[in-house]
Amino acid sequence: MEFSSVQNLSLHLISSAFQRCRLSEQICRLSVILARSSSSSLRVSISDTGNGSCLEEFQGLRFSSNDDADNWDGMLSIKTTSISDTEIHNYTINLKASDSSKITRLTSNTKNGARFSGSEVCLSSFVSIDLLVAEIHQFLEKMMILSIPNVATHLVAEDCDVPGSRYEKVFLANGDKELPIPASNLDLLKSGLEDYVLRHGNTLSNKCHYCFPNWEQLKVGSGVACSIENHQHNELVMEAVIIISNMPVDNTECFRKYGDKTEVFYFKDFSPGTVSKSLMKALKGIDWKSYGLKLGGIVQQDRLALLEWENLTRDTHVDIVLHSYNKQTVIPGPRKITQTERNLVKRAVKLSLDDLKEKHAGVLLSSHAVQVRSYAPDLAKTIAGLILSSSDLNFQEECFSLLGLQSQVVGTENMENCIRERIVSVIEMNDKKPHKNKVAPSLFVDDRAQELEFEENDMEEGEDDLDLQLF
Amino acid sequence: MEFSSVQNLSLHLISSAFQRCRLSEQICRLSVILARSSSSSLRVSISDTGNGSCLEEFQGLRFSSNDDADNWDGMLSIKTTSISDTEIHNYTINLKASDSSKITRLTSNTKNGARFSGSEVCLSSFVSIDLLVAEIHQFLEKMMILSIPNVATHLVAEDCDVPGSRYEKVFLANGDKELPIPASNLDLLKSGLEDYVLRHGNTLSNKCHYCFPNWEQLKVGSGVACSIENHQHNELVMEAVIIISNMPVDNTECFRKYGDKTEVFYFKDFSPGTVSKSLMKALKGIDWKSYGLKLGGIVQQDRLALLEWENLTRDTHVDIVLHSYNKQTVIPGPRKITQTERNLVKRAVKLSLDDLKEKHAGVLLSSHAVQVRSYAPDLAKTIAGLILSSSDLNFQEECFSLLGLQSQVVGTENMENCIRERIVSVIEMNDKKPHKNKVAPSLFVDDRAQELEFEENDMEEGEDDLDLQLF
Amino acid sequence: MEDLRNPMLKFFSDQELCYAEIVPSAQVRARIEVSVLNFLKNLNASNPAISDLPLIQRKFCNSRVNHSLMTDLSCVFLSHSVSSRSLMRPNAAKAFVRVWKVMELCYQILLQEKRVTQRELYYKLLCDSPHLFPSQIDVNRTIQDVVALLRCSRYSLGIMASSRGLVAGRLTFQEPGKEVVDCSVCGSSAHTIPGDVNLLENLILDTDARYIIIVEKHAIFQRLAEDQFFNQIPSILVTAKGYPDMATRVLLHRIHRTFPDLPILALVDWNPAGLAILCTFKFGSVTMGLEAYRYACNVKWLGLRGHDLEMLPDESLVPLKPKDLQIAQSLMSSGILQGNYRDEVALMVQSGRRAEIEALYFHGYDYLGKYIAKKIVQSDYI
Amino acid sequence: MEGKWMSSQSQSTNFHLLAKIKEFTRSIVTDLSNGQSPVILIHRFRNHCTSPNSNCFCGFNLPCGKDVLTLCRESHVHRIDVMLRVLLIVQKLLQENRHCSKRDIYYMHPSVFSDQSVVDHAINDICVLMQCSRHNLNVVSAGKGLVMGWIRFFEGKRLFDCISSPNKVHPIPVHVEEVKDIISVAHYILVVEKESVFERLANDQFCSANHCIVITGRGYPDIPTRRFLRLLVEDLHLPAYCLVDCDPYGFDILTTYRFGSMQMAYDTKHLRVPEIQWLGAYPSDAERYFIPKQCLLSLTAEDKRKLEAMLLRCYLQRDVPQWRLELKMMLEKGVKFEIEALSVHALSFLSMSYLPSKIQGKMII
Ligand SMILES: [Mg+2]
Ligand SMILES: [Mg+2]
Repeated sequence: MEFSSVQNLSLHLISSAFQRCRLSEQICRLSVILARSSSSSLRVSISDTGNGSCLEEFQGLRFSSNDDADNWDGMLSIKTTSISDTEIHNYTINLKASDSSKITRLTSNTKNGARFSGSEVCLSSFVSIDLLVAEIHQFLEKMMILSIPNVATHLVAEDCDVPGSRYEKVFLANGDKELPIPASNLDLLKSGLEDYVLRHGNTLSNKCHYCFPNWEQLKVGSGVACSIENHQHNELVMEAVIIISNMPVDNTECFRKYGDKTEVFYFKDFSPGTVSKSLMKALKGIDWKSYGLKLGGIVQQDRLALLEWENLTRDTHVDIVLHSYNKQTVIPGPRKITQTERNLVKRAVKLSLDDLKEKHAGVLLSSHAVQVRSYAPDLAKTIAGLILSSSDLNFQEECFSLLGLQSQVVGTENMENCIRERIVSVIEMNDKKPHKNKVAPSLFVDDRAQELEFEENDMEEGEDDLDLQLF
Repeated sequence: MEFSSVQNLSLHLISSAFQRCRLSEQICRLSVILARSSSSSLRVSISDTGNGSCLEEFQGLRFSSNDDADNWDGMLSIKTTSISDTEIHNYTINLKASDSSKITRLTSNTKNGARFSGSEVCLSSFVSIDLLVAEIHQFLEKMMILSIPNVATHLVAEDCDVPGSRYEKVFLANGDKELPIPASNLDLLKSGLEDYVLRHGNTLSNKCHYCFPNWEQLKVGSGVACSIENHQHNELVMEAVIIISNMPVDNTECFRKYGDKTEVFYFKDFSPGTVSKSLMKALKGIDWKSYGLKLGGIVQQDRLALLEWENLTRDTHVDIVLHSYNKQTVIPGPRKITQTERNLVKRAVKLSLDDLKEKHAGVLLSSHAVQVRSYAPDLAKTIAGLILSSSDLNFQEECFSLLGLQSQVVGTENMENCIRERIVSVIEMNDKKPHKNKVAPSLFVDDRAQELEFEENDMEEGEDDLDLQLF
Repeated sequence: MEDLRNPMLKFFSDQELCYAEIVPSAQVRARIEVSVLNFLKNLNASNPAISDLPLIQRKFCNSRVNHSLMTDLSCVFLSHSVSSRSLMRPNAAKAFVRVWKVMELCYQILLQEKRVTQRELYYKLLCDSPHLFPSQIDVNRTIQDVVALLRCSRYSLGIMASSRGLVAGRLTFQEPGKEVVDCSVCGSSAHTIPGDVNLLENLILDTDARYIIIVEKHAIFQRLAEDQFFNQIPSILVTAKGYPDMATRVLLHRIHRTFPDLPILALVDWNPAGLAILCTFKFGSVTMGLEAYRYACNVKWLGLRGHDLEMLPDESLVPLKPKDLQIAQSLMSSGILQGNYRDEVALMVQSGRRAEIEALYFHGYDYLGKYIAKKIVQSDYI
Repeated sequence: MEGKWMSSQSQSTNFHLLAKIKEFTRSIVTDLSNGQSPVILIHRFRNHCTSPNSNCFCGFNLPCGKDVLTLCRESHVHRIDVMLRVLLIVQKLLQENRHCSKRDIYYMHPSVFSDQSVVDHAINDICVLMQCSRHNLNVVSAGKGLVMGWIRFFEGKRLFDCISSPNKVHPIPVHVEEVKDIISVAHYILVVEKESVFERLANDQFCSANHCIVITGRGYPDIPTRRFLRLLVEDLHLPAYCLVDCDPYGFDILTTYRFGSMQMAYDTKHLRVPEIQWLGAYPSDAERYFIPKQCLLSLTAEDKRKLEAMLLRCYLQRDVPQWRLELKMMLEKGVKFEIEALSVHALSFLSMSYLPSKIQGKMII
């Protein structure tokens, strides 16, 4: 893996540390400490209490900045120990050097029999501390969506030249929510995204009580698609979570960063990834219409992909997260998105949409069903009319009881509402099992039309508009 | 005047001799004798008994052949005497010489007190006798159209080497017709063209009785247009004669040289002339359409102009002769056709067409009148039907008497024919005075005549049925 | 309300009005005979000529509007401006011969005391002279020419007038010598107005109605007839199923002359065509030629009108069509509309919408009758 | 007051129909309360097919398939919506013993129905569903047919006394079920395609000279005209002859009288008049009656297309092969003409020569 900036390299190192924590069975702590000393070089220290690291992790790294601003010598200093090690190994690695002269082993420290594991990676550079803090912050917040429960991350930044400039933040997943134990990755992802939505993404640190007075307003759907790749028992998993939320329309205080657009979060192997063209193609290929959604287009902004909807009501918002990982790989390497993965995206998204629809009546109705549903008030009114205008009281009574209405309290509106609800529910139910209920509605193709050669005009009343010319 | 061939010169000399005869008050004789002696040179002798000639006539002549076939020395020998002369003057003139050395006066002969006048012009050349005879013949025949009554032309040709080859012909104008005395030039021209038509032009020596059993079938119209040119009291006269003749359609024996086309004969100063482009333009400019004729185009063939008609019936033929001369000039010189003359052509032709139309009912009807006339049978039938289907005998009787019919003998056809003829005659009459613009009587006696608004455009078929025009 | 026989109007009419009369066939024949004699006389005169045919111009520019000072009655009429058919003008020659052809045929039909339809006339002429009458339109136009020449109605020429009109309500009529017909007991099929215009002029009428109501549409008429609306408000219902034909107008005029005190109220669509239909009853129209204005009646506009729109559902107001705008334009430029009519047209154009009478059904089928009754009681007509 | 024209018989029909409507409503409500989509089966009918083998059942009023309407498809829901709206109107009409026209119904919800044909379709659906005729729904046509001749009858209490002046035009009653006390001394019924011919016959005093009844439906006949004709044929046992233009439309009008129309195929048994015979004008009449060439118009491409389609109709082959032969001849000759073309010889040719020669000469197929 080749990096061209200290920021990117730092994010990668944080991600690696995070993975080591994740894979540990214990509650782990990940500290990122940025300290600018008076020498004005910035020291970046990433330490974790996860599984110890292995040299291979670092061997593959390379640095090749054309940008002198970094002014970095390419040297990483590493301390690491695993739970079974008796000593702490020390290395320096020159990422600018060629492979052979890369790694220098330093003398180890003894652990004095203590059983702990962990690593610390340090580097010194002249990169801007503010820039780096902002990026790391964003990165860590995104990581929160994964809701890895056993990692607490601590970000500290201090400029020694500026007194009182210390910045410190702890990132803890699922702060106030109970999760099933053991929680699956998907559960964690759902919980993470819910949290994200309730906090309006990055803009709030707590759930927005103004927009979401009750929790249940979020409509969450999730889906998992798997595939065994290359016969290597290397199972590729694609998890998708979709949340539809409704906010008060008149809410002028809270706003989404991207308005009505949907930011697609994409995680690859438990680390935030970029939404590539290939992935966007997969997203475009989803039959949104059959869920009543009309995709206007996908906008790429920075490294984000924003889906634009054409027919969303103003109060509705859609949030999507995708997570793809190999079930078996422990230390993931770079991986290209394949056709298989594209298909998995489609399947996972579709499954989560189905899930949503199944769990929440009336949500994600196909545009066809929406159209059909628009007839419901008319139909209800007419049927109610047929019943209420009848002069046969027994018949009316029978209908009331069928509809579960008390005849004493039946008003026209009452009746209409009741019938409408039933019609709507039938239509929505029908839409949920789109492939089940396909009793070819028209048993016979409409072959009658072509047989009618002559429009019979036994209906006209010799209408009046034609004969301006009287003679 | 410059000549480039012996033929053309000869024709000019004959024409000059002809003019001298014409201007003489007496009956004159013009002899053209072509004799090839054994020396194989051809001697051309042109003698006339007209007024004597004057030297000026010959002084203007010039000869400049590039063609050696003529093989002529350019020498003319001339004898001439006028009635008042006491002797016969002899000259030789060298037409190839320069002006100063041109004329040689020879010794004169005495007339011994006899009172006669005349001239003889001779030349010797190696030109072909056959060619020359043919051209002179054609020339003299054309001259016949002018019908100059006091000139008898005698053409003799003899090849001394060929025994019995003597050819001789006398051209006498108006052989069998009585002409008013004194006859005007126009009368003579008419008579000459009639003669020409009745003889099918050059192809017959006598009137063709097959085609023209009676004389009256020819429809003749003539017109004269004059103009005083250059304030010199030099009055230019343009005479035109047009004859329309009908021949049996099934006549396969007689035929016109130029088929349905009309040869335009053009005489200038009593001598056949060529129809120039300028003249053709004038002919094209005539409004033939208002006479029901449709000029397809003018073809120039040899020195002739042929008018092509587009809508002539197969049995109809049109012949036209134009004669333009100066009333005062005695010996005409070369003259270009001027704009004035072109206008005169148009006027003269138009006048003769009008003359024709006036004299012959139904001839040269304008295409408009022809169209209107085509409705006559329908209209006649309708009105006859109205009269005859009536049950009111008084009404019928009144109609019969208006039509001048005996009620006893009235058949449907009779009646129809009678009404049709009257309608046709009104239509034809109306067409004759096209510019008179008299108001047609209204069907009902109308005292509101001043209210009659004639709107030319209220007649279109598209008429008043615009159905949106409600009120 | 003494219409055209009002002496003052008569004076006026003598000056300008031209009209086609209903005349007995003998008289029409006589007029044709006079035409023939005049034609022959001119043909045979010392200065022979073919007479032009003086036809009253049936064009907008020859129409006048007569706003009567004495009565409310206005009408459109044609003045004596003549457009002549001349044989001698090349583009009129055909039309000239056509006029004579049709006159001949009519003459013969009148002799046989028959009547023909225009279609039959067309076939006859097509057979006789296909080059003169290539289409039915030529025949129809020529018939109008003959009307304009002889100044007698089409019906008088022996041409059948098929009537589309219906009448129902508190009216009885009787053909001389026949049984009395009661228009109030004829159900929703109502009574057909006969096409025989002579007959209409001679009917013996009686009524106890208080109003005459013209209905634009057959269906509305049927609704009112079935509901026997005329018993609710004593009235006579008339419909021509759209633009009125002559017979319907003649009958209306006949009723109006006999019972001049009955107001005539019209119920038409609220669109330019509806108003045009009303106006044709009221004033006549140029396209009806010389027969048009004689039967002008002082028709009042009951509905639908602009202020009725409030009670109509929005969905029943449909956008104006281009043709509507054309008609509106024609109405406005005719100079015939009184001020409040013009306002209505302007409102239609401005709102860009139209409404049909049936829109009243929104309030139930019986609302139509209530609506009319309310309007009548409140004298809400203009 | 509006019940004035209703007999007790139609009141019982109304009651019967109202019960059916209730049953239908109940089934919908039941389905809905069970959380199921109502399923509405509408049978399809046709009065002819184009299959060359003659073993079809087109003439037997048997359905030839059905439409299954559910709430799954928008087009179906729309159809149901329209149908129920019309049904509600019909229920009211039946309850109140009122009549109205299809046009009136259309104007109840013009923007929903969007077009008259949508309403027409819904009315047909209801008729099929309720197994009744259109007039049973109290939906009536405006009625444009005309009648004259030797007949006298009542529509409810209204007397149609055609017999007293047999050449006078009367409208055909709209409520044919109310027609009673028919008295006729006619020998036959003549059905003519168009009003102008009807008027020609009236003008020629045809009925005075011939003891007959003349009827016109003015083009394609409306339902009252067809039902009235059928009533006369059934009650009076008179032969019925049909005179139409010799063109594709004329022939189609003829078949409408005899076999009914495709739209109303579900009710053919009440609307067709199988006894009707074709009197003219045949393509072969052009020569027989010396119709001038100018009056023979050539068939347009559209005409030919129609003719070819009509030739395939099964009932022609099965019931009236002779009609089919004449129709084929029309296509072969490539010309058409109108009845008026017969009048060119003489105005009265139709009534004095053509019709008598056809009827007396049995030149009727
Ligand atoms: Mg309208
Ligand atoms: Mg027809």
